[in-house]
Amino acid sequence: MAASEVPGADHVTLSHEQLNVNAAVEAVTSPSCGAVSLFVGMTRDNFEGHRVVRLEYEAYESMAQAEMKKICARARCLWPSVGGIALHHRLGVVPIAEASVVIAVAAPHRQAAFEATAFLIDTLKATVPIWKKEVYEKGQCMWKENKECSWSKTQE
Amino acid sequence: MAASEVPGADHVTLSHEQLNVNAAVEAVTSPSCGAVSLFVGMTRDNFEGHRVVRLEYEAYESMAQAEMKKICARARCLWPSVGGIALHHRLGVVPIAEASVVIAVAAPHRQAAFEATAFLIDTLKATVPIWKKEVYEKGQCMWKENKECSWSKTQE
Amino acid sequence: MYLNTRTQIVTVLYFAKSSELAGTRQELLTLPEQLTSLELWHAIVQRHPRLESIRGQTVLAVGQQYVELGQQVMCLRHGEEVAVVPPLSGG
Amino acid sequence: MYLNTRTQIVTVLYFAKSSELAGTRQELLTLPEQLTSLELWHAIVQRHPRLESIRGQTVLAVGQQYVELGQQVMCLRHGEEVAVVPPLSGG
Repeated sequence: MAASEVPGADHVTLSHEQLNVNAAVEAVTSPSCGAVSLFVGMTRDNFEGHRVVRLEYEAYESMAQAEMKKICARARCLWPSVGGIALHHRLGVVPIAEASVVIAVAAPHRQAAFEATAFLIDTLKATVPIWKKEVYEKGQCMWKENKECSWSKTQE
Repeated sequence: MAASEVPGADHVTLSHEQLNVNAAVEAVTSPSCGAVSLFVGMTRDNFEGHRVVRLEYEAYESMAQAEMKKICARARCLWPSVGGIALHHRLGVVPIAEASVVIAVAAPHRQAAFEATAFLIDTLKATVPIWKKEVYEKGQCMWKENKECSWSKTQE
Repeated sequence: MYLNTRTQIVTVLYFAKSSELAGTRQELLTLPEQLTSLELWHAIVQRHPRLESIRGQTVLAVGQQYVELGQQVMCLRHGEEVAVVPPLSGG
Repeated sequence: MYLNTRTQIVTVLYFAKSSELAGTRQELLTLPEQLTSLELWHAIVQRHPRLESIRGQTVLAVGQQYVELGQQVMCLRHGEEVAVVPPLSGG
């Protein structure tokens, strides 16, 4: 089977449960793909010196699903050898050091898998309607803005 | 804590058991690291049209451990913000579509995690004394050679 | 100035900071069938003046397609889903 | 031509294709204490002539440090670990 004929499915989920990295790997694995690249985004414990106690995520769920599928299709167009893709995003409260997003990409060779993974997280941050509020230890909170988002004021 | 002071440990293992990707993520996760990048190398089912039924790995184990620790140190030198690093390599018989190697790198930001992960797999293939034999369906077999290895005849 | 005088009932969704400013997450509004995206924004801000503070960092989604605030003319269908979309922060 | 005449007993390890060609994975050899890496290779090939076929795609490891075949002089200690290292294929 030629690299461009690798069968691949898109596994796109939004979930209030803890994300499972092994499950993402299993979802994308196929016998013709020798490489799986993953990105796991975690809650960090600080932002500019403020202690973060948790994150809260919300989404425009139906549109977020649709946008996640769109970026899978764009990745397949840019890296035709890509096999399975998994995009799993968590919603609701995410405690410190737990995963908010897991992206897995299988491909016959690792270069395509690495590049597609970086593209998917960059593009997810730019286009998928999901929002994150950081809650600090004194109860203050702040809606974050991805610099990748073209209508963010922090956009470069 | 400044990015360059992120505490990080190297988790280097050679194992005859199935590799666990979740365990690699947990090993490297820390509250100050917002990004974990992973690479999972799997057994592919074909090589130039020959059907591969399994791989067999062997290692110069003590030296392989030492070389894996060396490349962790080199990665930390090149990307000082890197937190935990896990390098898990499987030995013995690896069936099709199971992982032979898992690399996980945590960092405060994803760029360093992605770059260090790519460096670690490239360098592991070039310098860690581990060998892989492909066993084909008619019982033939072949010792593989990484093109990254400077004394391989397939080296570019 | 609206291009025709027919109206449609649409669902407006508010997310993240915009839902805090509007004090609601979802409501039905009766809006002109044809209007520009900027006119759509003004109609929403008229109802929730506090949203004016995030003008310049907001886009709309109409039928789940992003629309920047500007002169492009939209045609709203009955039951159309309109969303106020503050800067994204997923990932 | 060896630089001195003392000898040492070293452990030679064979891996992957080199262990198949040598027919063993490990053995003790008595070798001159000082010799070049190329002389070390020749001593090993003299014992296992089939290894000649992978000359040019092999390095040695002495004390777990890679050594290319050449004129650099090694000093072997008693019990030194020497390994024949075919092209790597981990990952």
